[in-house]
Amino acid sequence: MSQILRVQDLHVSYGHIAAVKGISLAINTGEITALVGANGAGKSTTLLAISGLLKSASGQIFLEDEDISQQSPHHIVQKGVVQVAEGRAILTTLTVRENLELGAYTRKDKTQIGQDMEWVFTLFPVLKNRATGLAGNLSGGEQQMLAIGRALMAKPKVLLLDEPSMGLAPLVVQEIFRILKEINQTGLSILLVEQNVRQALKIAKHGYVLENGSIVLSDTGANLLSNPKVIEAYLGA
Amino acid sequence: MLAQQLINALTLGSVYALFALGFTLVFGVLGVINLSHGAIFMLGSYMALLLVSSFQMSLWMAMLLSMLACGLLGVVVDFLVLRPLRKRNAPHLAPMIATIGVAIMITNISQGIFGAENKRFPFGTIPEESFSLGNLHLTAVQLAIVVIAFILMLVLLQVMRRTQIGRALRAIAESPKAAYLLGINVEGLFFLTSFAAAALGGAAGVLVGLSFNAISPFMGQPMLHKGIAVIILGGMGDIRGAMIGGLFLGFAEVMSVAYISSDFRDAVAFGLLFIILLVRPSGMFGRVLERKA
Amino acid sequence: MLELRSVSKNFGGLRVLQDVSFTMPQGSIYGLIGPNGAGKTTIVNLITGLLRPSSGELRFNEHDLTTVASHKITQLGVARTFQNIRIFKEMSLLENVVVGMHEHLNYGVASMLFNLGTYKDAEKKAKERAHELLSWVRLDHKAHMLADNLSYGEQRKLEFARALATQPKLLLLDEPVAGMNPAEKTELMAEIVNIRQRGFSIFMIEHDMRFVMELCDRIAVLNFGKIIAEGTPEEVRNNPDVIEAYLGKEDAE
Amino acid sequence: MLEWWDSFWAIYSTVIFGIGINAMLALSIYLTLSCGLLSLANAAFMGIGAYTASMISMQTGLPFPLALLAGAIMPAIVALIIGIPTLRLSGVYLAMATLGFGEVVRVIVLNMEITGGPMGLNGIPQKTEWWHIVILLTVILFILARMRRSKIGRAFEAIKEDEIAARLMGVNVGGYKLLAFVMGASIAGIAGGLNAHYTFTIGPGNYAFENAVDILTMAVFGGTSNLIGPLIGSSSLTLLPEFMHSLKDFRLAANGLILILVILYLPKGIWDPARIRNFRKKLTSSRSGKVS
Amino acid sequence: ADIKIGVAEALTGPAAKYGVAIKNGFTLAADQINAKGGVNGNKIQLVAEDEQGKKEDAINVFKKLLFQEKVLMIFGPTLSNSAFAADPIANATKTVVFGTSNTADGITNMGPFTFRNSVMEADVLPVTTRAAVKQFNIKKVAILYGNDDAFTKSGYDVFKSALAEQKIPVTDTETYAKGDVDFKAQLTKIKASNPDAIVCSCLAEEAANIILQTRSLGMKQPFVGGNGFNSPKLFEIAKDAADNTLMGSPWSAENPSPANKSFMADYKAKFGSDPDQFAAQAYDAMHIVAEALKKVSLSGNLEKDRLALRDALPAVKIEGATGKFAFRRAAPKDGKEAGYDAQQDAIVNIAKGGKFVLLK
Ligand SMILES: Nc1ncnc2c1ncn2[C@@H]1O[C@H](COP(=O)(O)OP(=O)(O)OP(=O)(O)O)[C@@H](O)[C@H]1O
Ligand SMILES: Nc1ncnc2c1ncn2[C@@H]1O[C@H](COP(=O)(O)OP(=O)(O)OP(=O)(O)O)[C@@H](O)[C@H]1O
Ligand SMILES: [Mg+2]
Ligand SMILES: [Mg+2]
Repeated sequence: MSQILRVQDLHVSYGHIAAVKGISLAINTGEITALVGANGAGKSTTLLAISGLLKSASGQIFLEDEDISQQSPHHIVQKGVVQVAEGRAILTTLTVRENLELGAYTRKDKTQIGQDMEWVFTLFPVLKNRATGLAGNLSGGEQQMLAIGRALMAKPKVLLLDEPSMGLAPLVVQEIFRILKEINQTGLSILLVEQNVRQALKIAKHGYVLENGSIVLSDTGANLLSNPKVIEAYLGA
Repeated sequence: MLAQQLINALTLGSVYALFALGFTLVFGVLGVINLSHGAIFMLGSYMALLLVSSFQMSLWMAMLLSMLACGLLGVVVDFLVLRPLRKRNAPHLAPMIATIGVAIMITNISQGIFGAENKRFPFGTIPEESFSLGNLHLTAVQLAIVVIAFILMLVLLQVMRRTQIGRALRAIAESPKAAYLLGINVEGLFFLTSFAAAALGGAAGVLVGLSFNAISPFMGQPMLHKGIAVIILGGMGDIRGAMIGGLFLGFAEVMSVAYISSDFRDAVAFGLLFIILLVRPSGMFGRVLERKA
Repeated sequence: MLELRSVSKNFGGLRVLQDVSFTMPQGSIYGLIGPNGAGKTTIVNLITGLLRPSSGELRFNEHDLTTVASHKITQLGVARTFQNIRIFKEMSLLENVVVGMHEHLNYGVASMLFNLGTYKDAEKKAKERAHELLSWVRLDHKAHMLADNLSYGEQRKLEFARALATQPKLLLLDEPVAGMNPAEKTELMAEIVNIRQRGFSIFMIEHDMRFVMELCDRIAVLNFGKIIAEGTPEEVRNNPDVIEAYLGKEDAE
Repeated sequence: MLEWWDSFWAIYSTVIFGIGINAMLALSIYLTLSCGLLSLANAAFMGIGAYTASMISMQTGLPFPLALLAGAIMPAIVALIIGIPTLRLSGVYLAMATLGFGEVVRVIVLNMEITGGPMGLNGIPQKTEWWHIVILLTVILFILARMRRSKIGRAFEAIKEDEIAARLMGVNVGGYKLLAFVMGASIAGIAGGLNAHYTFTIGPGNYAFENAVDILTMAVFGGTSNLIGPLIGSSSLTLLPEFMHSLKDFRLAANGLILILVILYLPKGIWDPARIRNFRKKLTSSRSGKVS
Repeated sequence: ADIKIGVAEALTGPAAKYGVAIKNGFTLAADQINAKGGVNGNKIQLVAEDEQGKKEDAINVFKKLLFQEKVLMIFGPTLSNSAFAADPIANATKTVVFGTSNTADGITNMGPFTFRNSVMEADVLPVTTRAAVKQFNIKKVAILYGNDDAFTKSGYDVFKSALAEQKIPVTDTETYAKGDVDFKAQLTKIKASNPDAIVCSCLAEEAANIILQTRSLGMKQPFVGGNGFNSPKLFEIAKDAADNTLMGSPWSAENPSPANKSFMADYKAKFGSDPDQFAAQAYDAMHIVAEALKKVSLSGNLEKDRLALRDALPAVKIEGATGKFAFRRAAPKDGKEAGYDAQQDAIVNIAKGGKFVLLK
């Protein structure tokens, strides 16, 4: 199994606060990989570093065999690493449709974009109804859907998801996880950061547990789900 | 008299709008009130004057070259001054104050080089035609300003509305971080914006220099005041708003001279600005978007 | 203690709330659930005076809230947290919480200017109380850090502590556990039970069913701006309309 | 020694007066900034204070303290009146509304008879002594410093960061904004009154757009995160020209350059406690930082 | 010993266009005097400081010149506004302050040490108006002036009373502000009021623009202006569109007197450009002071010498670039002793073929 994304001995700090302290992880091609951990463990920091929005203090990030750790964010996105960030980063002053169109900003195959937009609309019908409205007027959950839809519009190779289920109704959470599985089946590799640990580990082939900026456990999703430490710390027995 | 005053208003308003286009563009995308826009506008005038008088260039050529030069200067200012501030996440007033510094520098160096006196384009280089219809008069340069202002506005508007670059610029305007995540070359577009805005400012400078014969190192300052009023009236960062705001201010000023008193022209203009803001807190055309709780 | 009487809210042509009525008893934990975009946050915005209803009436302990200014509503004893976190990022955690005590710092201009006893006492007590509140959410070790440096989940906790600092009678929580992991949720649940025991009433919007079902005394379900069900957790959980619109067939974890 | 002081004082007292008065102005705008209000009306308020105080001195012969007091109260009243509708505006819109107000004030003064029109008022009696400035500046600093450390200061800061959240903490946002605005106007008015009584002459051009921007520049240049910043900003920008005499024609250009350099390399102004605190730690810190 | 004379003028900023010319005038005169061996063997040393056209800076510069440089007297400042702020300091120190460009009313009321050789508009404009009425057979006029500038506003006041005195009705009065470049709205209104001439209290560069815009609106009326018009700039910008403009001034480039001819030639040789009225007045002022200094035996005691200069000045009479010159004691106001104004005849010029010629 080849690794599409590999992080090696990554260190990231905010000023003099070290948030990520030498982690290594890998995402296998075509698999869902989960990254879980308590609040403040460094999950979001890791994702931002991969996307190039935070410069790493040291360490490498390989996309396939290329070190992307020093590249600028828009190059990284162009290479197919797309992130749905924490807090969604929706463009509130643009319409829903414009947000989706911008999702496809880096794509070369312009003809396909229309079809993909329709596909996103079938995944999230609310978005279709509100397509010409300003994204800022969507409810919290609707914005989350838009953020995911927008990322899908980029046709990424690797999708980085930072807590996609946050703020969503149970029905929609189920739906999102179903969609994740579905798009994963089309060959998309996913790195999933989730607080909904049970669901995340259920659909993930592999999982990492992050604590205080270091990886403390790494195993298959199924094994982690039954790991007593994980159960105690994250599933709240 | 009214008809002539309407023409006066249209031409004055177009001057304001032309100046405000670049000004509002920078604000719209970079979120910076670039107070060096007036100085760049002034430099545009001088540059064209220099090219025409010392290098015997044609007016069109001189205008193109000075737009180019101003654009490059805009990029240099962006690179040396604004970009480091962006990187440092400086408080939002910092870039504005820094551009005051840029304006002071440009103005004083220009004064050192060109002198403090008013200059004009050499006789014979300005198209002298003018159109008269009975009692109505309009010079060719004025007509050119009106036409060019409208064309530039329409072009810019189409770029912002319909093209992917336009959408990308609007994305950056709202959140550079989000734009990065979408794979947008944010820094590149910042430079492009600075270039375009400064080039527009330079073009405005050339045209104003041509039509009013008052090229001086200090010509940018009063224009800057009016420009600020215009982009506020029109809604910050709104291209169409800059145009309408410019025309509105032109009309307000001319009509206050015509029907109130020229003593209170500026008071009328700024008083209107004040009142309009009270009624519409984001300008005449600014969209009110409350942050959701 | 809190009562909505056929409240409606329109945004332009969009009818977000239609004839919403419910009554929340004193001392209870009351849940509000419903699909995304149903209008839940809008209700909280109406209660806290950030929005005004298009029609209808909101009452809190005999006060008609419909025209009262936001800060007065807070002073009446209503506090809230925000779905999209709004902490004061450039202030320390401690200061964030002390801002919440604003109304309860009673000292005059003179004692402020000349550092008199009343001022010193009040400020000292406020700081102590703030430390205590921070310790409730386990953030007291970061009391002097800038709030901006907190991770997302930590910011939620800080908001929670800050809301408590206003000494509310009614606490409105808009998705308090979004972004927390199950273990942390369990912790917070215990905290909320604690707080209720201290006499607070709690109104909460939440999508985490385990959390809602376990904590709430009563739950209202909002769908497309209308209340479609109201009752005990048991009643709501088994209501077919609710399952259809919100819960889905598999039981939520 | 004494002689040296005498001649030094004779030459430089104006500069020192200027520092004190500019410090007040910088503090007046600091106050509104600390509450998140970008108000550019302070030059106009300074003018209102200056005209009020001068006209009282020249026409009624009332004692100087009373004239100054009137110069502090009049702008406060005006601020109260325009503040109520205006302070709903935010960000640059407020800046522009206040700027518009300043222009209106200028044009009105320009066209009035009793204010001397464009000629302004001349022959204002010289009343300002150095110790007036020292005392008033100290009092202002004291009050502002105490306010910072109280619930008022915290309310200001909360409003600056997030108005809605502040409101929901029980802070009367409108009231506090008005307080900052009115107090700022009053301080600017005092500065105006003092200034008028040592330059003998005032005119409408002294309180225009440029002056508003100058005041803002001094505050931001020094740093607006605390009270020391505006003081340092106003003194350094007042003194700067004195040190630049050798540059002759390009002196102003050098002023501009220094302004840029300070903003670039000291992003929070000259006086930034956090930076100074971190100075030592910085030596050991590693390469890192945020993009954007 | 050298005689130190302070020059406080606006050398940068918008007022620099006057300040620099003024400084040139002083420099030219001082160099000529020194080349001839100075005054009673003492060389004149100019100490020039930039007051930027701002009143605070004018006060600063004055103090520096008085207390640090210990100059014998001060020339300047450039603008009347700055003079109101700075002149009291010189008076308090009992030092002569000599304005060459301050035309505002009340300048010389600031104390007995205040002198100026800048002719007041009140002396010049009535003469000009009278000449204009005769020349163009004027029945009614419109007025345009800058209302936010002390110089143009006081010029307007004088025009207004002169016109009233001569019973010429005003059809329309319009104003503009500093930095304005578009005057068409005002001019359109003036056009509708149909005057025989346009009286304009403006500076040359504004005036040139106003004239050009007037012509582009198809108006043919002649202009009547004051001191402010007296600059080569008027023609550099307006060329012969300015023809038939009447201007009254203490100085004219056309004045054929030998003093003026040699001044103009020397100035051109030294600075490479034609002088204007400001340079001429400064040039004369330096010679006036030199004339007074001849009568003063310098003791080396600064206070005494300063007083001696002040006592010698009022009697000076010269024939300079601006023609015959003498001082006139200003009328005291509020019981305060006043200084000295200029007593000089105005020259009325008319624009012909792109330059001013003497009106016959
Ligand atoms: N902008 C920042 N400046 C300084 N420190 C920060 C900043 N953002 C995060 N941190 C710190 O870095 C650490 C890791 O934060 P990060 O956001 O990566 O956590 P997380 O695992 O995503 O947590 P959560 O589940 O709450 O989102 C935390 O201790 C946090 O306090
Ligand atoms: N200012 C506004 N203008 C227009 N529409 C709005 C505005 N605010 C909210 N809405 C719309 O009202 C509806 C209800 O929004 P609200 O935020 O109350 O939903 P919610 O129930 O809290 O959803 P979620 O669970 O996703 O947070 C949504 O469809 C939203 O798009
Ligand atoms: Mg996170
Ligand atoms: Mg919500």
